[in-house]
Amino acid sequence: MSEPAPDLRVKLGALELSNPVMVASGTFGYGPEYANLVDIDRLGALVVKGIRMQPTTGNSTPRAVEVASGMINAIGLPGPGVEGFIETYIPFLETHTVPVIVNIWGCTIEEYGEVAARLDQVDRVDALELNVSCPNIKQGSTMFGTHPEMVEQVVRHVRERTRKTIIPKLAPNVADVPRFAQICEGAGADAISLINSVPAMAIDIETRRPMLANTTGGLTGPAIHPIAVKQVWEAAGAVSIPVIGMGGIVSAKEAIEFMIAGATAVAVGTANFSDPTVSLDVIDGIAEYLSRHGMRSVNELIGSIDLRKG
Amino acid sequence: MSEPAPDLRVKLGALELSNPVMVASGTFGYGPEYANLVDIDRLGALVVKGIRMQPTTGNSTPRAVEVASGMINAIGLPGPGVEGFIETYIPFLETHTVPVIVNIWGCTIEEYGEVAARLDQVDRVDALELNVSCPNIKQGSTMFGTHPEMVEQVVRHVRERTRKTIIPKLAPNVADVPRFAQICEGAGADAISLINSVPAMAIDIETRRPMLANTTGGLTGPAIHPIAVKQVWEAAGAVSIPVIGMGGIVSAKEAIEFMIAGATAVAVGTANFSDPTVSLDVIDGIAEYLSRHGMRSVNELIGSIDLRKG
Amino acid sequence: MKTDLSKRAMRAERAVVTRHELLYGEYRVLQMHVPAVARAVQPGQFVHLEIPGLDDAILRRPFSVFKADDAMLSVLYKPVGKGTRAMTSIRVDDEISLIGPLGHGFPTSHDVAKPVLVAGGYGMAALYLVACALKSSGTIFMGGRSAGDILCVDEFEAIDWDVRIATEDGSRGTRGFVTVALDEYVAGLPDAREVEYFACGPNAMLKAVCDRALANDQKAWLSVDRHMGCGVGACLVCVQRIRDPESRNGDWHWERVCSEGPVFESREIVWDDDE
Amino acid sequence: MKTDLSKRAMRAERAVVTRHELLYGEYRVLQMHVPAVARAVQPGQFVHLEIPGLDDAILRRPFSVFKADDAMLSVLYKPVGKGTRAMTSIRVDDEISLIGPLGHGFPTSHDVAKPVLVAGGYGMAALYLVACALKSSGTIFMGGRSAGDILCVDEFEAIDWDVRIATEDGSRGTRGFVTVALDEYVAGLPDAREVEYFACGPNAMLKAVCDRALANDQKAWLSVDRHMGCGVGACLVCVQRIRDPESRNGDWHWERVCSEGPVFESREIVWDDDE
Ligand SMILES: Cc1cc2nc3c(=O)[nH]c(=O)nc-3n(C[C@H](O)[C@H](O)[C@H](O)COP(=O)(O)OP(=O)(O)OC[C@H]3O[C@@H](n4cnc5c(N)ncnc54)[C@H](O)[C@@H]3O)c2cc1C
Ligand SMILES: Cc1cc2nc3c(=O)[nH]c(=O)nc-3n(C[C@H](O)[C@H](O)[C@H](O)COP(=O)(O)OP(=O)(O)OC[C@H]3O[C@@H](n4cnc5c(N)ncnc54)[C@H](O)[C@@H]3O)c2cc1C
Ligand SMILES: Cc1cc2nc3c(=O)[nH]c(=O)nc-3n(C[C@H](O)[C@H](O)[C@H](O)COP(=O)(O)O)c2cc1C
Ligand SMILES: Cc1cc2nc3c(=O)[nH]c(=O)nc-3n(C[C@H](O)[C@H](O)[C@H](O)COP(=O)(O)O)c2cc1C
Ligand code: FES
Ligand code: FES
Repeated sequence: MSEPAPDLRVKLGALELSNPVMVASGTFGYGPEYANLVDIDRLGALVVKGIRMQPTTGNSTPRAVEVASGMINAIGLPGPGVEGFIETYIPFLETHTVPVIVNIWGCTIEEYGEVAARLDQVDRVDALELNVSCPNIKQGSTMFGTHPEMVEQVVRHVRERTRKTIIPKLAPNVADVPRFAQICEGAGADAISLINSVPAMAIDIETRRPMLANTTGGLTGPAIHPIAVKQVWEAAGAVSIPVIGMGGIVSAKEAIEFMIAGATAVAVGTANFSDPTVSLDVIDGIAEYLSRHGMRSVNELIGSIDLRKG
Repeated sequence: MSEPAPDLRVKLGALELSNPVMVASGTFGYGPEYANLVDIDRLGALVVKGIRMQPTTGNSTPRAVEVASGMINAIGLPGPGVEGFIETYIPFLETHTVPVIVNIWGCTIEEYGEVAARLDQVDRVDALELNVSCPNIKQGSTMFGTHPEMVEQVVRHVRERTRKTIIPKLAPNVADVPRFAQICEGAGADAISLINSVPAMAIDIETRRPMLANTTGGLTGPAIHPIAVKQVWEAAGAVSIPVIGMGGIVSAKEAIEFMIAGATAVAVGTANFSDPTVSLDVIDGIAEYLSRHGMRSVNELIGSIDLRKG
Repeated sequence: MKTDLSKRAMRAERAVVTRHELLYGEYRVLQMHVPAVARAVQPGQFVHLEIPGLDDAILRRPFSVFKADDAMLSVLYKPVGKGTRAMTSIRVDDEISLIGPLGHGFPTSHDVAKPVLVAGGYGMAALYLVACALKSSGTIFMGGRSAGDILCVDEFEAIDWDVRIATEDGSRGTRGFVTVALDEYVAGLPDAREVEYFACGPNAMLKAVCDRALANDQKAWLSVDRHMGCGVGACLVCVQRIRDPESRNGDWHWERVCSEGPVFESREIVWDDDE
Repeated sequence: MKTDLSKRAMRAERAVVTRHELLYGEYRVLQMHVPAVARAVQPGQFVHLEIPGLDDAILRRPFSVFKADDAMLSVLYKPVGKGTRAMTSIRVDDEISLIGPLGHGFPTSHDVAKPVLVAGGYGMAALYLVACALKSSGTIFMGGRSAGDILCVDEFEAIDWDVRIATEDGSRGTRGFVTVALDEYVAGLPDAREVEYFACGPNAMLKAVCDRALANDQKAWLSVDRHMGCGVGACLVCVQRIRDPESRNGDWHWERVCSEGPVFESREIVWDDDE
């Protein structure tokens, strides 16, 4: 007699996911790119590449460079703009059932609001992730997401323009992640996600030129996982809204670490490039772990860290 | 006819080093530990483990865990205290010629000053590195080194208590490294060093307990190198005092990257554990690079980054 | 040309290595049993390989398909960097994760009066399926630093192609760049406009072919090499500047080398300043 | 005991693998030609090995010396984690970077009335040089989950040691923990205080031996296993709580397992709560 399969369902605000494993923005295109290799409807949610109001070109090449246990990218948020996105990708997404989260950004606070208001009218969009933390987009010399007031205003403004679930995505290069998490909660966020890529740089020592056309970029992949676990743990301890953990997931192990630290859901990023079906393996691995540990619901795993002193 | 060997000498304030390659604090003990394996007098400088006024116990075990391309440590700055250091290690160091930099810390601003004043009387000590950025020592919920005012006060206070070269060591988990660099320069620092380990965490998913007794620790090794290169490049661009680059050096390549980005000297940390003579290889590798590129002095390499757009 | 054919055929497979050996100079051939992919390959397409034992490197590497039949697919490579050096340790019977076939390859089904292939490095392998697929045979110009860089001559001669070789050190064929031999050849033709180029090799070679195609009013299909992340169009790492078809003032947009490319017609490409 | 002998002898060498094979069950022996280190080894010391092909892992792994002569040094291990699994790919003639001999081993030059060795896992290998060095032979208690975990019996019998085996599943020797057999043995002795223990194995086993030594007023030398960074005393990762010799109120300090250890006398050790 086999045990019933564990319950993997989790909630992000009003949005219920069939399982906690999403794919991270910018690493899975808009859906069709991987649809021939992956049964995308098995995913907890699909987070599409960052979208702003206008079509955007992005950075020059080289846009990425491989480093120890990771890569640095400076794509520069190219995209078709919100209307282009709706026109080109919503018809495809309508042939699928996976929850869709649109990652949005803007050059002004107002632009975030405009994009949110436009997507509020699109039924197929389930939630908005607010990217205030892309290392390749700046406000003065530092990014939007490192200024508490800016983050608060963006979240508040978007909150006024949409009833959909909103998920600010925090910057990792701040000293006090809990403070930013609390600001987002206070400003009306339904959940928060972290971490975005970590500002980084590589230089070709033979030419003495930066490896990226944009000079600097964002580090992702296994290298940043331990940094992400700490920030997710801190953030989850500081707020009562759900936290979505990401950074360096390559198997169920890292995803489970995030959930033990307090994440309600997780997102797989860079690992999609080397193994397109890794997210499905992560779902199966979490289910297997829950069964093995006698847990009937994934909610028993979330925040189950044992901090007793040895 | 062979070319003359390139000139590797660099200056940190009044202190001249025979070459730019140091070993990083906490990764090389106080000198004797590696002296049987490494000709320590060939090093540019030896930076000893962090010292405060009193003897200190440090954290419980486990104190370290290996992660992708790096390790997380939470040693907790155990040490013999300044008097114990002088008594136990100065006699050994007096039998060697390598410049000695003592990494110092305190629980209060005054303690930094006391340690500095005491070491000011010790001839064998050439410079002080001020550790305001150890992720395992906190001021409230965040570390000393993430508060601009605290950093400024520590540097100013130490400056008043010693004539030796002083080198504040910056925290990597801040959004605005250039600002901290400038604050240090303004407060009288002779040089700055960065990066310290990056706050991080790992969880054993089977026991659901943190891998470290201290729960969180600091990530070091190749994983953090691209983060360090960016911060060194930014810091070097913001100040006119020398910058010492460290984080993930495992060969001459990473050291040269730091120097191209603007570092006057570099320090090798975690890599000593896997290869005790790696710093000597880095020295040789830099010399070889300079010869191959027709540079007669290492000063031609420092800050030689080519930012022309492709 | 840009159908979604490749898209439909794309699969992730575990390929079993059936052969792995030095073929020419430092170049090795890696042959794998992977029928579902091998059968679907079009000339100029590539596969994205996960290289075992790549230590701390996390990305796949793209390789043009050299040969493909109903069961086997092979690629040709030279150990030059981290990935290709690690590849040399692959052994027969090892399993390798492979995604393919990927990208839009060369057009080969139309009538080409005078097909001219121009190849450097692994391009000599990448163009072999093109030569096989074209309705009539023609001339292939191969360029390299020295004799060891000239590959697959027998293969092309076996299918009746005229092989012209140029090496920079003169150790095989004409001395100098491949373009010298190419220019001579084209100058000797009654109507240069009959020539249609199919090129794969270093950027400088592609650009040289592009210049000639523009000057002589010829078509030139160029296979571009870009560092890749995903290989399937998701990450936007591999982009190439492409001229807006209607624009008269040099407007351009990015296209993905892995998806819209790697083959572009010479008039489409906007070259970077440093290319 | 705690001289700086090991310190003076410590060297970093490139060892050449001369033998690498399954020895017992899943345990493998790795033998290396590394004369300068092999010659200097004291019983209970260890070597710090850089394991080739360890992907993204950056630290060395410590291994007790199993055998050492004028030229060769061997270690015994079982593939259990990342490092030891990667070790299985090492081939004869490979070069391995080795630092050693390290640490302070077991005291063996004094007179021991009744030497009793207690071993689990790789401890059976780690104690072999102790048995060789002690002036008189005695009894070794070996414990393991099942028969496959019992190692080196022939080696100890060949040098006239009395080998007593206990397995948890009873597949070889007494059923149950090694302490059951040990307690029976000690209870049968005319004077239990003549026993001096030399132990290497899991912490629970060491602690059990420690309890008995304290209860029976015996000496017990315990080799402690701690995760290590540098292996030479620089990083302070590998520390063990050690009782302050003069203190009456339980004061303790940290000592480095790699330098002051790995062998400590049972009375020195302050056990962690979870040990
Ligand atoms: C369509 C296509 C077909 C190809 N076909 C072949 C072939 O048939 N045979 C062949 O030998 N080679 C082929 N290549 C090149 C091949 O993919 C490898 O890049 C090359 O062999 C060197 O890889 P390496 O890992 O050995 O070298 P390295 O230079 O060590 O690594 C190159 C890899 O590093 C990363 N990288 C380095 N610099 C950058 C950067 N600036 N931006 C982003 N990533 C960076 C990328 O992952 C890149 O693949 C092809 C490339 C493309 C795009
Ligand atoms: C003195 C001494 C002698 C030893 N002798 C032998 C021997 O003869 N034979 C034998 O098989 N084994 C021996 N060991 C154990 C051996 O060093 C390995 O730890 C063990 O074999 C497992 O290594 P692994 O890499 O396969 O396992 P893993 O568990 O995958 O890796 C263990 C390694 O991961 C790291 N690690 C994991 N968790 C932590 C943590 N909490 N803190 C710090 N680092 C962590 C460390 O680098 C550690 O070495 C000895 C250990 C010591 C200290
Ligand atoms: C190529 C690439 C593009 C990305 N684009 C975006 C983006 O458009 N918006 C965003 O919020 N995050 C973007 N990210 C960050 C990821 O969503 C994720 O936060 C980060 O990669 C960490 O996860 P990982 O280590 O699993 O990749 C991008 C990451 C990569 C590698
Ligand atoms: C085990 C360990 C102990 C350290 N102790 C100190 C210390 O006492 N004081 C300090 O300023 N930095 C300390 N550091 C940080 C290093 O000096 C260095 O900044 C960091 O390790 C980054 O360099 P790496 O990546 O080359 O190791 C320690 C690092 C390690 C790994
Ligand atoms: S490689 Fe990812 S879009 Fe082309
Ligand atoms: S392992 Fe570094 S001090 Fe012991």
